[in-house]
Amino acid sequence: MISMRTWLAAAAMATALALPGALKVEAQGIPQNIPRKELLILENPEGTIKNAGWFNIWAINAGSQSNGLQQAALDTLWYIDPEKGIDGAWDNSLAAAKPEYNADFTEMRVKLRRGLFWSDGVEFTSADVKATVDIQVKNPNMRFSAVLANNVASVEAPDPETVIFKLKRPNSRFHANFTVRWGAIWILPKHVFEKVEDPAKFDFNKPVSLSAYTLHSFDPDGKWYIWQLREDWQRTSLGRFGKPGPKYLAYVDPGPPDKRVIAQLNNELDVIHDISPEGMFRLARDGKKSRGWFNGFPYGHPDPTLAGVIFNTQNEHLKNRDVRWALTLMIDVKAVVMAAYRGAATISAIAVPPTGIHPEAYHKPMEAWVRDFEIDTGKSKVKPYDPTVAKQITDMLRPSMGDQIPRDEKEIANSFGLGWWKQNPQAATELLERAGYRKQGAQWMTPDGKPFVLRLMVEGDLRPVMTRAGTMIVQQWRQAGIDARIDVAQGTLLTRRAAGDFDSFIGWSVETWGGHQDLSYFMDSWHSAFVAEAGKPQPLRNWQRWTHPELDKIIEDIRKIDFDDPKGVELGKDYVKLVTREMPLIPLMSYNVFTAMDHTYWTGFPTAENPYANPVTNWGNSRYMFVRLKPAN
Amino acid sequence: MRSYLHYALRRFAQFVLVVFIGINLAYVITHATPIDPVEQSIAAVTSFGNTAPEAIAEMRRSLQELYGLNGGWLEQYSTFWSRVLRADFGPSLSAFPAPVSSLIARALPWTLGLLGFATIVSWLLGNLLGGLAGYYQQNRSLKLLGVLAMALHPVPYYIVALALMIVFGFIWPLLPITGGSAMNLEQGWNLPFIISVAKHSILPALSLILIGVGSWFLGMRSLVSNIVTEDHVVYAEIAGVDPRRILGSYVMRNALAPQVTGLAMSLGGIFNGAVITEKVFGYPGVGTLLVDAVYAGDYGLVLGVTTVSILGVSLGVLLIDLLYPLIDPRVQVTT
Amino acid sequence: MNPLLELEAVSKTFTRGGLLSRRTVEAVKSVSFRLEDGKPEIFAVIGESGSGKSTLARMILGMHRPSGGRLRFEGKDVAALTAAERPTFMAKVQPIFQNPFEAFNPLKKLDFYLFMTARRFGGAASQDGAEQASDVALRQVGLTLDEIRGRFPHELSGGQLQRVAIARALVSKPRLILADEPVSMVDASLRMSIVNLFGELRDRLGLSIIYITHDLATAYYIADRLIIMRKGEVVEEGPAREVLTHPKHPYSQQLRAAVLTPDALSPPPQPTI
Amino acid sequence: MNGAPILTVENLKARFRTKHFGVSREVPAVDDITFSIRRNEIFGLAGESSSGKTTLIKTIAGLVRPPLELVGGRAEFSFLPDAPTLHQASPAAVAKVRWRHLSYIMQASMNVLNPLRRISATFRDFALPHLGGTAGDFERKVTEHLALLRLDPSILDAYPHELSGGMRQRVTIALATICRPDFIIADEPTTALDVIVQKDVLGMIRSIQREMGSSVLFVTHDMAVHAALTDRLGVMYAGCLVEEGATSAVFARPRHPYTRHLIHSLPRIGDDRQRASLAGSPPNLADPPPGCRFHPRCPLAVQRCRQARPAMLEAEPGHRVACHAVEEGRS
Amino acid sequence: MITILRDLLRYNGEFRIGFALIAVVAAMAALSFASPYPPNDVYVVAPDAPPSAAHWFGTTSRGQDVFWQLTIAIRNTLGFGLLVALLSRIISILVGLTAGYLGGWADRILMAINDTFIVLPLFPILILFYFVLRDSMSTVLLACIMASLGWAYDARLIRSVAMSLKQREFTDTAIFSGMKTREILLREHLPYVMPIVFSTTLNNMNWSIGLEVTLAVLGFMDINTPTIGGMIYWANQHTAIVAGVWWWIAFPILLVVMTFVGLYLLAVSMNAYIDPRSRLARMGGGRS
Repeated sequence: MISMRTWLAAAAMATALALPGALKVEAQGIPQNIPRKELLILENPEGTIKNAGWFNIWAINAGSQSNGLQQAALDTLWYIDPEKGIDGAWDNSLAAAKPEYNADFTEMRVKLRRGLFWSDGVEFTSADVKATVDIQVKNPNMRFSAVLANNVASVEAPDPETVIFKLKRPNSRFHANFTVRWGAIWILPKHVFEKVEDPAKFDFNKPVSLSAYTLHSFDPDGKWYIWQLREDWQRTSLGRFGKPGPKYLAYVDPGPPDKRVIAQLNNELDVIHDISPEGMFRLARDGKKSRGWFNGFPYGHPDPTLAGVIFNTQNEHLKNRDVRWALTLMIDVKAVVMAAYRGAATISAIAVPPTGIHPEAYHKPMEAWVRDFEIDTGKSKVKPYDPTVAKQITDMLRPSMGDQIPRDEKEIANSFGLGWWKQNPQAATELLERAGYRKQGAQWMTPDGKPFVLRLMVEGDLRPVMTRAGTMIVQQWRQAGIDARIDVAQGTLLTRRAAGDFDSFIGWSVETWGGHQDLSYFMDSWHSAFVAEAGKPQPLRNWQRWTHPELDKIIEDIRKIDFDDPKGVELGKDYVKLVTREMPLIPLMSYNVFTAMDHTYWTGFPTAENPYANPVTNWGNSRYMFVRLKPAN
Repeated sequence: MRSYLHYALRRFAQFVLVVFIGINLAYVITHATPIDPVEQSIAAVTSFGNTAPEAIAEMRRSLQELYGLNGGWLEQYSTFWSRVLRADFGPSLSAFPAPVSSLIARALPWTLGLLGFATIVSWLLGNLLGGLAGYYQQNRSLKLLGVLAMALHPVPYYIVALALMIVFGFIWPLLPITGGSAMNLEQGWNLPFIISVAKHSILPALSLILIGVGSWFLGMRSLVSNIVTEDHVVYAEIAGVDPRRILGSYVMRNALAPQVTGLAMSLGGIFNGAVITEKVFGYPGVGTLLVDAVYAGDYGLVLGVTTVSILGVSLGVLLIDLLYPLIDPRVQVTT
Repeated sequence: MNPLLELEAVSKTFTRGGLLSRRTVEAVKSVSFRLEDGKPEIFAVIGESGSGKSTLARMILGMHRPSGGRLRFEGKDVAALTAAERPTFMAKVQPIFQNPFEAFNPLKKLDFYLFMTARRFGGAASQDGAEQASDVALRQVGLTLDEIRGRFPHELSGGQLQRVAIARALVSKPRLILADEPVSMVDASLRMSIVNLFGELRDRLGLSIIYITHDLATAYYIADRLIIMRKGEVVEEGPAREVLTHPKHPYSQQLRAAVLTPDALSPPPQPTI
Repeated sequence: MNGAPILTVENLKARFRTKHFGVSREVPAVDDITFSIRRNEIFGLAGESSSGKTTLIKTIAGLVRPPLELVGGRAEFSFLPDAPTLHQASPAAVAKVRWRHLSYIMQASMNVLNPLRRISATFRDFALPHLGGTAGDFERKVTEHLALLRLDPSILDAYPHELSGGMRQRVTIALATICRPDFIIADEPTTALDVIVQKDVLGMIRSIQREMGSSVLFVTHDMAVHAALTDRLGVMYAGCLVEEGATSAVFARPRHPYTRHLIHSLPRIGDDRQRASLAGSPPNLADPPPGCRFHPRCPLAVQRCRQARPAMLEAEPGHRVACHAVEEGRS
Repeated sequence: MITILRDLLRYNGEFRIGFALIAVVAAMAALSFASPYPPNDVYVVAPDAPPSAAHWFGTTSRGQDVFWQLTIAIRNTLGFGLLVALLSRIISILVGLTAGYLGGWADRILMAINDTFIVLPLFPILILFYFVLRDSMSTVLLACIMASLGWAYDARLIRSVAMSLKQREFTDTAIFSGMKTREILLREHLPYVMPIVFSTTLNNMNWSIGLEVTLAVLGFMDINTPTIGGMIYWANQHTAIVAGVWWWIAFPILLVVMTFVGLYLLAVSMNAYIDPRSRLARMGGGRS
């Protein structure tokens, strides 16, 4: 009796444990009831979408943007690809041509394509563009309301294919608001929104699309969205490039990096947006048909963003250029690159991302100037630039990585960048001493006799690579005698950055088009007019709150010349020289995104060899990928 | 009946107190946050373009009104309570303007299902096996189970969940390790969806059950091994009462009463475990919602989830307490 | 001259339960008696469980405050004692408890309590004084300090422990000792030594003793006067031997009849040999 | 009177052996005890706390579990022949006699009833397997039996905590007697009761015993109870039986100095004589004195008492005593 | 105390195992003082090396030696647990003894609060604290918060002992020997409560370490201080599981499980030594 019961109980336990074995083997799961061959599965880097049924992208913060909505369903006037583009970096999308400004840049005239239709069969016209502006200006709680209200005096649609923007003041870059790099002001369907009482509280579910895909189904818990190719895909701006390959797109939340890697190894996730370098290495090793932007090391796609240490220049210590330069010269960028990317990074000594068109436009032409750049520490004159840093990195990597590390100098420059500022403790010491700092034992003391404490804000596991780089830099500062600490912000980042509630931050305030040499994308907001007092919130970009009369002049000059005017590059170079002298931010490297693409079911992904688009899944221009994808055999 | 009413009223008073203290704690903590939801929204909005200072000021005004942050501390506090009583926690910041309550309402069934299932299974299984182990103290397989339970139960939920995920997700990939169900299934009472939900819940539930069974097992075993020496059991034994009857009606039944109390007391702890487990397995319940809300700095949502979890756990405790006299008729007279 | 102890219609009501289920229990109802000063006696309080005798004892000790009536010791209302007056009162009214094995902390040495009482209540200013006072008290119960010094409760028998407990009470030179069932837990072979000791203390030291018991036989044996309590009320009072020989109240008679003797149970036992 | 004993105890020895974190203790709680109990009598067992009387009845009842060990001897029931003790009988045989022939009324009656079971369920658990019959039959039998004990049948619906202590004790007596067993062991059943209740309960035990003709082994430290209730009496001191005889005879003429003291020190209402106490304390059972265990406190102790243990000898027919002084005629 | 330890070691198998486990863990923690590497520095050794003679437990992707990193991590983790246990012991002894001894309204109010704390789901509240404090959330501060949340269960336990102590006659003897309430609580009652305090200390350490590990793993902790949870956090950041750096996850988990099981076994065996029915009292303590 006794043992009977026991064995029964034990058997029950054993069954419970063995139950998984009895089930059909299925690791992560793929969308059910859709032929895998017609389906492209992409990561939605926003993760699980809390407000899953919200598609009104013109409202603040509501649902997901990168769930396929801006990539597959919406459209706007122009796109600039951070890479070469299918037909050049610049693409006229809803617009038939480039914007036409009047002489003093107070009016922008746009010619629209005809024959494009919303997915509910209504034709797209200039009225939709006008409504996009008018509705948002009228509702101050909408996302682009302030931007539009600030710039636009009025908008006119004299005929279905013409829109005229009257601007409040000269702005040669106004079209940037309607130009997709990552996103832009998307055009909303007038015929839907004009019937809505409060457009800010309208969920736009189910969304009416203007691009080639339309919503098929989505998870009310926000883990997946499935989009279906429109029957009338030819009546969209993407139709010009031919029929998109995948009939279905699934934007899914595959979970944390570990799970993403496993999912792709199981061929259940075609495009991973981003993972850790280690995860990328594992995929490159074990995923037979997985690859990154580069086929080998360093794998990742360099975003047109410049990762760096951004100083809060309203901070008492960091107001001083000498301190900023001293902190720069304490850094050994090789160790930072190793810590952050395991070497898989493209370094930059100047404050322009070393990606897209920029190396040709800025880095290479300015190499000679950078080499000759000299700082005066008061005791000595130093030429801080070391042109061989990228090569040193490849030399460090080669023993473990072998032949995938290039030897060719041009290739090294392409993948790893050029040189960087050489670690120079002596010069750093001299600079700090000139600024009034004293070393007490191993510890730097501020001019008022307190230990020099410096916090470096990181985003924690929201951006692990930057956190790793930051940890390394803090360690180097500590070794140099500064009481440096990591400061994890995570969710509070936006507020703290806006409020200037940080000493220094690792991330980026320099973002560019990538595919275009114009720097106004970030630089315009660096004008001193936008800088708030200490303690007051401040619009994003230029969190360093750095102002300089020379910079204001450069910005103002740029506003007065055409987008494609070659003089823009010259002004950009002036900016680089100024920032190099002042060091309001320490440029480190491009933000490399380890986008991993599995070629098992689909081929034709953009790569370094065929750079027709940015592969990163959350960028609006990843739609160009769809038309180039072909089913694998 | 009268005494039951008294008992129930006392329990209800305790419930009200728990909820009152808990929610006030949550309110005070959240409102001490340095996160300013208005500034956070502005930051998010302005990251897309060049915004003039006037436009920002305008935006700030309207957002403040929207988040109900106007007025003094007292006014905000009373607004807060009236909102809690209406289950209205305002709009979520990270999913603006979706109301927090609708986000929680969506997540809650997942958590309740997972938690309820795991709790009931582990409570029943743990008590059954523990009772047997306490009664048949010489039985080898039960002794072995005791060792297993002892080794497993002090381990935190996170570690067990992680270990399960590694084993059944990576090393021996048998089961889904993320999400609540497979993709592109219609949620509802249809067979494929139910099967998929069951399959997705195995690992999260197992991680809760493994620990739960262990602690109930050990608790029950020690209770039973004490109860078997009690007079009424010894008396029944020397009276030659059927051993099965003794095990059932005299030993297990009597040990059950403190175990029910224990269930009520540890409900908070079990809920904690579910929060963590959900996060590890990406389960779409309130645990994931809470952790993500913290990452997103969404204070309305954090407060809402905390409040609802305090309410939920206290309600569960109240329910167990109210049913308790069924198990132990004595409670009604002791005050 | 004030009586030593005077109870005037003392009653005690307990409130049980919380806000929602308030119930009151009248543990002691209007009890009056007095012990005269200068006339030491053993005063027995007889009652069964639930009769309120222990509550009465705790009120006399000042551990419960009466809900009604007056309870005066040496003319002072015990309930109205100030914090400064309490130690003096406690020195004069000392308790002896039921279970000698429980009366001392098993982890502490017995002399600790003797010395502590001597220091706090017995007026001993030094360790020497405390030891001397303890020794005197112990000798009064037939022990010496040398026998007790350094010993733990478990090293002594119940009878010895109860003697030590009495000695501890004597250290503060009390005027009234309140003994709550002092022999019910003491083994039969030792019981009478304790009971006899009470008689000696009354006669030799002139102490008054309130002897609380349910045992009519020992009350008959040692008490001078007694009261019989039932459900908080005094049903009969008077000289001990008289009351117990000729109880008047039906309850007293019932109690008296319940005292077991060889022929107490009916039907009478059959001859067995 | 049927002279055949229903229980024969011969040279029974039992001890406690504990081992707690390395400290071994051996307590010979029952040391070479011999006596017998006849049909239809109440045999009283007297003794102070830790004199071994509870251990003795445990051994007799077969409740020998660690740390208690049976060392030797016999405690044989006439209804279970061939088994020297209950402990050594086969479980099946024991199961057969339990409650049917042998039942118990335990000390601490507050706790012997399952607090979570109604009285009726306890009756069912305990007696139904022995009495058998349909549920209705059984219910009738229980009600009849309760009526016999003048108990209201409504108590069957109660939970133990709803009854007073006295009522609970009555219920256990009803429970122990419902199968009309041959032998009942009662361990201090009235100790926690008030005197008036105690008298009723004792009367109840007496009357049901007389009615059924069972034998009762009644254990209490209270000599007054023995005097009132029992037919024969055994007195224990420090693990040994020191005197045994008809209760009336023992009370009339106690032979052992210890018994004598116990009886003479009892105060009685109406008797104003001074009562003396016995010197010294009961010995520690773990380390009993050599020879007669009572000798350190005995006023009659001589050298022999310190060395040799006195044997249990018949001082007069049916009255045995273990004392050198009695043996030598000094007492 | 030493004899208790010796007896337990000699005669209690559970204690022996627990003691051995904790001895290993404690030895690891002690070794941290001999660590050749600064605990906070990264890239001090070659990354991703599997366990070998040079690096017993391998190295991390951050270029840290897992073994030496573990020594400092377990030291901090144990220290944290100890701090929480000590602080919460103070509260639970204070509340438990006072409520049990005073009884009446004081008891009712204290226990109502106490029961609230038992029932409240603490994890969301801890997360709330992190949410508010963010980077000012240091280990010591977290310890204080957890101590102020984690006393209730044990206070109830202590109260039930104090209540029975109050009923015992020696308490009255103490009162009439002239002892003051404070003296009675500290000198007469505390010694009886100490055994419970000891065993609950160990259980409380388990509880707090478990929560700390969980919080740290989720990134809700000060990542400047190396702890076990912190190690797992960093390992997750570097996708150690899929990258094949299993030793980075396995050894911390192994060590922390050893700690949990060890502490638990010590608590259990001490309980058995002190009072086999203590758990019954603990479980039933709430309703009797």
